[in-house]
Amino acid sequence: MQTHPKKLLVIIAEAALEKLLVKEARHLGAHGYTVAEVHGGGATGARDADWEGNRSIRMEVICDEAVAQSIAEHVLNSYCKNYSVSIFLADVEVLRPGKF
Amino acid sequence: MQTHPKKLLVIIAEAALEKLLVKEARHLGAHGYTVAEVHGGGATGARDADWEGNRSIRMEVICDEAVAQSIAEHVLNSYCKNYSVSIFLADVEVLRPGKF
Amino acid sequence: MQTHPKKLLVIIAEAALEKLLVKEARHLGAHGYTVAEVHGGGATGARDADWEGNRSIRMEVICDEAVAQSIAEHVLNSYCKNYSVSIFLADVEVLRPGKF
Amino acid sequence: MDPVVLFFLLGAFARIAKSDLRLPEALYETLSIYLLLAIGLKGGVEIAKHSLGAVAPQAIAVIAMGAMLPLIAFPILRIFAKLARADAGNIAAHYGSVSVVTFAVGIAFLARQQVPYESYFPLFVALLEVPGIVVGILLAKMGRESAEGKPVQWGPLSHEVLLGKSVVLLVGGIIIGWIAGPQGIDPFKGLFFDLFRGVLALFLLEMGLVAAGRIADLKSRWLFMLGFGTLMPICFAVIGILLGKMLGLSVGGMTLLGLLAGSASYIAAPTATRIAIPEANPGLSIGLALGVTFPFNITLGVALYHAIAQRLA
Amino acid sequence: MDPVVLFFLLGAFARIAKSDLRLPEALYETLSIYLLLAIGLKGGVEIAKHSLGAVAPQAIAVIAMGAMLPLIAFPILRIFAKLARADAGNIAAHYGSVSVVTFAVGIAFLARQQVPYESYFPLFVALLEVPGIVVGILLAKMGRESAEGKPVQWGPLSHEVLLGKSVVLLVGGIIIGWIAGPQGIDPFKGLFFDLFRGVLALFLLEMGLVAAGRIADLKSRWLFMLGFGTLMPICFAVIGILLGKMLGLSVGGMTLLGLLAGSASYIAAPTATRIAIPEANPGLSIGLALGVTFPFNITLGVALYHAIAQRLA
Amino acid sequence: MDPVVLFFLLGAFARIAKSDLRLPEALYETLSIYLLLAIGLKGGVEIAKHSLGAVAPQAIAVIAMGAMLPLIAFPILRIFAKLARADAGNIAAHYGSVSVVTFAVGIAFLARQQVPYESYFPLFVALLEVPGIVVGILLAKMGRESAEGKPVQWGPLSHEVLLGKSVVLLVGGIIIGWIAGPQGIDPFKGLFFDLFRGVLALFLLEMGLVAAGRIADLKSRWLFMLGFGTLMPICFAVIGILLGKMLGLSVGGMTLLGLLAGSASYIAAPTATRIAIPEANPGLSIGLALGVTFPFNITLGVALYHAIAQRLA
Ligand SMILES: Nc1ncnc2c1ncn2[C@@H]1O[C@H](COP(=O)(O)O)[C@@H](O)[C@H]1O
Ligand SMILES: Nc1ncnc2c1ncn2[C@@H]1O[C@H](COP(=O)(O)O)[C@@H](O)[C@H]1O
Ligand SMILES: Nc1ncnc2c1ncn2[C@@H]1O[C@H](COP(=O)(O)O)[C@@H](O)[C@H]1O
Ligand code: NA
Ligand code: NA
Ligand code: NA
Repeated sequence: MQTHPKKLLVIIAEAALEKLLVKEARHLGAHGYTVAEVHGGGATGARDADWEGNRSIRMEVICDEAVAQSIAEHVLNSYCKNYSVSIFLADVEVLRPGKF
Repeated sequence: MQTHPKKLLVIIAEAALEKLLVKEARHLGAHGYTVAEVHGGGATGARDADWEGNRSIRMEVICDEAVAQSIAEHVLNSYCKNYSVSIFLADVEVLRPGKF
Repeated sequence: MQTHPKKLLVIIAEAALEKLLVKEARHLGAHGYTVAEVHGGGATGARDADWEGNRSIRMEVICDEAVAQSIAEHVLNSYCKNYSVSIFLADVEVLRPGKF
Repeated sequence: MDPVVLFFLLGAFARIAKSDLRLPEALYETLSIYLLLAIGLKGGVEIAKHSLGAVAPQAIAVIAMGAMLPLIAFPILRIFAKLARADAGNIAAHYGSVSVVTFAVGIAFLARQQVPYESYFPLFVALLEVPGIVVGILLAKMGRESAEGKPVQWGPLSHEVLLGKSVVLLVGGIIIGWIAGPQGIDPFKGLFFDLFRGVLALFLLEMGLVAAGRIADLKSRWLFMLGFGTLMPICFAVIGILLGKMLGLSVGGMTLLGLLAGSASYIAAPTATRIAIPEANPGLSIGLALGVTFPFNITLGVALYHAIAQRLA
Repeated sequence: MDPVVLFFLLGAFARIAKSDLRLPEALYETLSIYLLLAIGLKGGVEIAKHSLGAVAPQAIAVIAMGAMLPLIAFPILRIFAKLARADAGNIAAHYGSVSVVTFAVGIAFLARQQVPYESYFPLFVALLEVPGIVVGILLAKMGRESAEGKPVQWGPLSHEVLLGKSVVLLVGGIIIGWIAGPQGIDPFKGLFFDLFRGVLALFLLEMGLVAAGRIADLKSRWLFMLGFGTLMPICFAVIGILLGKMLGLSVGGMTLLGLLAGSASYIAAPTATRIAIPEANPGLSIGLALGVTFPFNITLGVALYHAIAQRLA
Repeated sequence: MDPVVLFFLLGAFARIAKSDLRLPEALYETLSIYLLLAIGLKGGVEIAKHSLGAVAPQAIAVIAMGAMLPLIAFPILRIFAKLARADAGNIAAHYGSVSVVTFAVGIAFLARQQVPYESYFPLFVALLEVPGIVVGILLAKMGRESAEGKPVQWGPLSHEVLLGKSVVLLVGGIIIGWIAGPQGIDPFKGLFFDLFRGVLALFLLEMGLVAAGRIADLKSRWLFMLGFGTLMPICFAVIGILLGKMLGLSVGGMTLLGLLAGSASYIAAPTATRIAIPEANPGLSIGLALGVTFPFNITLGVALYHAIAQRLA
């Protein structure tokens, strides 16, 4: 079975940003996304998901390196200053390269 | 601390497939699995988890490369044509190689 | 855009351990953590999240290799004998190295 | 229009207007569990008052109707809509089965109009859930074993359909209501009977959100979907009403049997067919059942069927 | 103290004492949907009994008050608390809007004291949600387009505010109650009216957990926050009470208008401002609205405002 | 059999028959929060009517019983079942504490039989939660500090047990009910009292699903588990009934004290012991408490204990 290298971009952010992140990721070339509801903590304290303003999401996008870079850069510039956001990238392999 | 290389197989699929995927992954050699409830979007439109038919899962299996390949191939052949499914693989390290 | 290598440590464990794991990870040098509620199965049978004692979490920590190693080792020694716990590590890249 | 339908419209409006209103998934599940149990309990208590001997022949006729409806829908879908066999069978399975919430709106409608009906009707709902699905899947799969490889696995499938949550809760509720009887059920009335309409309203709010979300499914074949999704229910409803007349039901009972015949399943059928008929497009069947027929039935259909039942009585 | 407040204190105690008590998020959402709908329905039924002509001038005055309150809060925050423009506008938006749960505690308080009030008050709650938020955001953004780059996108923002879930449910409930009228709403009373206080109690338990969790936000500027979070509401409440008197409201109505003016939004305002004023610190505004003003209003404020209203009547 | 138990059987059937019926986790949590609060409130209102002086000596005796029960279970588990010290202490902790839902089924049983009981009984439930757990853990840990390394951290542990959600809600409910008194609690009756049995039924449906899921835990030692899980409760129940007689309780009160003594905790105890006794096998303790004793007590036990109480009265 042949596999193809892609990038996995993971964005952990305030739930309030979900709609914007999805729209912008699509705009920058993502073919899809997957979101899980999470809670956590970091530099800005605990985000416990105990009420609406305190919910976080973990968004995954599988895409080409260039797309991952441009989404990551966009999020870094637009949101990281004023919102609780963590971003990381990883190498993954997929089976159907055209899909992602 | 010694670590051992394994494969992480991630399958994002319609929730309706969960029972089948678990059974078949076990059958093909997986020692365990972890499932998160997610929502997302891709080629077939948004899957919002707003009702039963619209829920998605993200299933993770840590296993040997050969097992990961055979599960991935099986899922590709059995489900990818008619269901919303995304698959990817990544390299991970584990501490207890016998467990996975 | 410059990226920086870090380790992603993932701990899948009984929900009862969450408070302890967060405290100890912070103590051992983690700057943050992200937790998702999951269900799954492994050597000790299915953990279905059908009631309180049966819930599992998936905790992610992005950190330096040394921190990842010491958290992983601590969890291995403290919990793996008596609790349902799975641990794995992966290589990731981050944009803001100081944050993690 | 029954006020309960206004909640549906509010939900549909919120979705179409892209409001951020969302009901948590756990609430959706909770409300549907509640409705199934409550309908079952109410029916069971009533059955306790009747002799089964009188109901049995009606029950058999009702099951036969459920098995026959897909046989009508299938050729229409094949010939006029030119659908693939899998899609035609899949849609036939949905329309052969029934929608419990549509039934709940029907009894709210009759209660408001003060029209009596045979109080053991929840039994018919339970009996109508399964046969249509089985026949629809059979139609989809006839002579297909060679083509797509996998034959239907009837063992797991029948398990899934007969022990699906809607059948278990409905039948379970009927049996508990039956055993407990009117007095035994008294302590549960506060939750299961007094709150019924309010919970139905809340559920319809959610259904409005969900149904309006299905409108996107209509975009490619909207003419066919609007046509089939309204005409097929009317046609099936007439069959149900006529059967009701033959069985000697009251006008209320004729209305309800028509409504059940004309309703399309969106809980049991999608679950079962998604696994049994993988190659069918769920967007089509769900778009029809949830996006067209459900709204049609609860807003216009029920009053229409009642009027027809009055005529034919 | 109203027993309903004891549930709040229990929740706050559990959180402060680090109990593992947590209400599931889905319950929090469900209860808040319920409260919004129930308040709307109750108001709508009452509006059905009144002529709109009499209410319209009051409604306009109430909207004007909502738009004016942030204009008072903003300079105070800028000059005395020396806050940045973004933070001052953000907090002004929260205090310009209203808290629906505070209102619910207010009507429970009046019911217990058997003080009557204008029963169409839920309409005013709906009208007060939005104007304060819009004015607060305008204040935060005035002359800022150059500085931080992005101007406010008023299109999406007004969509978000006007179709936010609290407005949709409150206004939707009012309209349904209005159309259905007292008789039409009868079947829903079991759920939406009879359980209201119990659900409010449960929600306040959760609010106690949440509000006590906000105490950490106070640590850096606690003196300012305790001062502003209690004095600003009192000051706004007096404005509301005086306006109520001018509009010819009853003592109960004056109390409620005071309470609404003195309450701070923690559903609609945080959602809207988080996107519209990204550079504002939400810890500050939420810490104030949820950590100080909400507890103050439901424990002491409502009785205080009632006493003031009695004096001024 | 009380109809409420039929819901348990329905849930158990659904699970054993592998139905896809599942209640959302948020509903499970919500219902258990509701039951704890409602029981506490009801008890608190009743305590408000009594003088504490009369209840105090009974309360002390009840606490003593809770601390003593594990001392009986522990040697039996060590000697006859040959369990490791950790497992024996862990199981003793579960059986030393109580099951609130079993208690709720007990009061439903007595209400149906129209047997009166001391209405401040919820206080005893709260008092019985903790002592048995503490003694069980002490037994598990005696002379172990050297062996497995970590000694028990009594600070965090006592915090966890005393501020666990079941104690907080039960005691919080009692205090609120007490302060509010019969009149103050009136507006909450709709939710907390009228719906109690219905909610209990729904919760038992869920408990049936969960308990039947524990049957797998029985496979290795099923003979021991069935034996201990039914005989130990009967034995403890007799102790409770006799103590009730000594304390001058009514037949209803004796029945309830027997039921409490014979019930095993599955909320507070598992949470506390999982951290305090890591080396104990939770499959064993949960399999016993949830898979054997809970079903036994609600189906047969409660009637048996009532019969014994009538004999011994
Ligand atoms: N080192 C980390 N590892 C994993 N998740 C993190 C880490 N740091 C932050 N996060 C996540 O990102 C969110 C925002 O982080 P922060 O902006 O640092 O408060 C947190 O609530 C966590 O969910
Ligand atoms: N590029 C992607 N990145 C992450 N998740 C994806 C991607 N594409 C699809 N998915 C997930 O897979 C599901 C099915 O995708 P599709 O079959 O393309 O509609 C979506 O609902 C997403 O949850
Ligand atoms: N091979 C695996 N792949 C993914 N997750 C696993 C695997 N094995 C175990 N797990 C997770 O770890 C939990 C505990 O595993 P165990 O201790 O083996 O029962 C399971 O409930 C799963 O969620
Ligand atoms: Na039908
Ligand atoms: Na205000
Ligand atoms: Na006990």
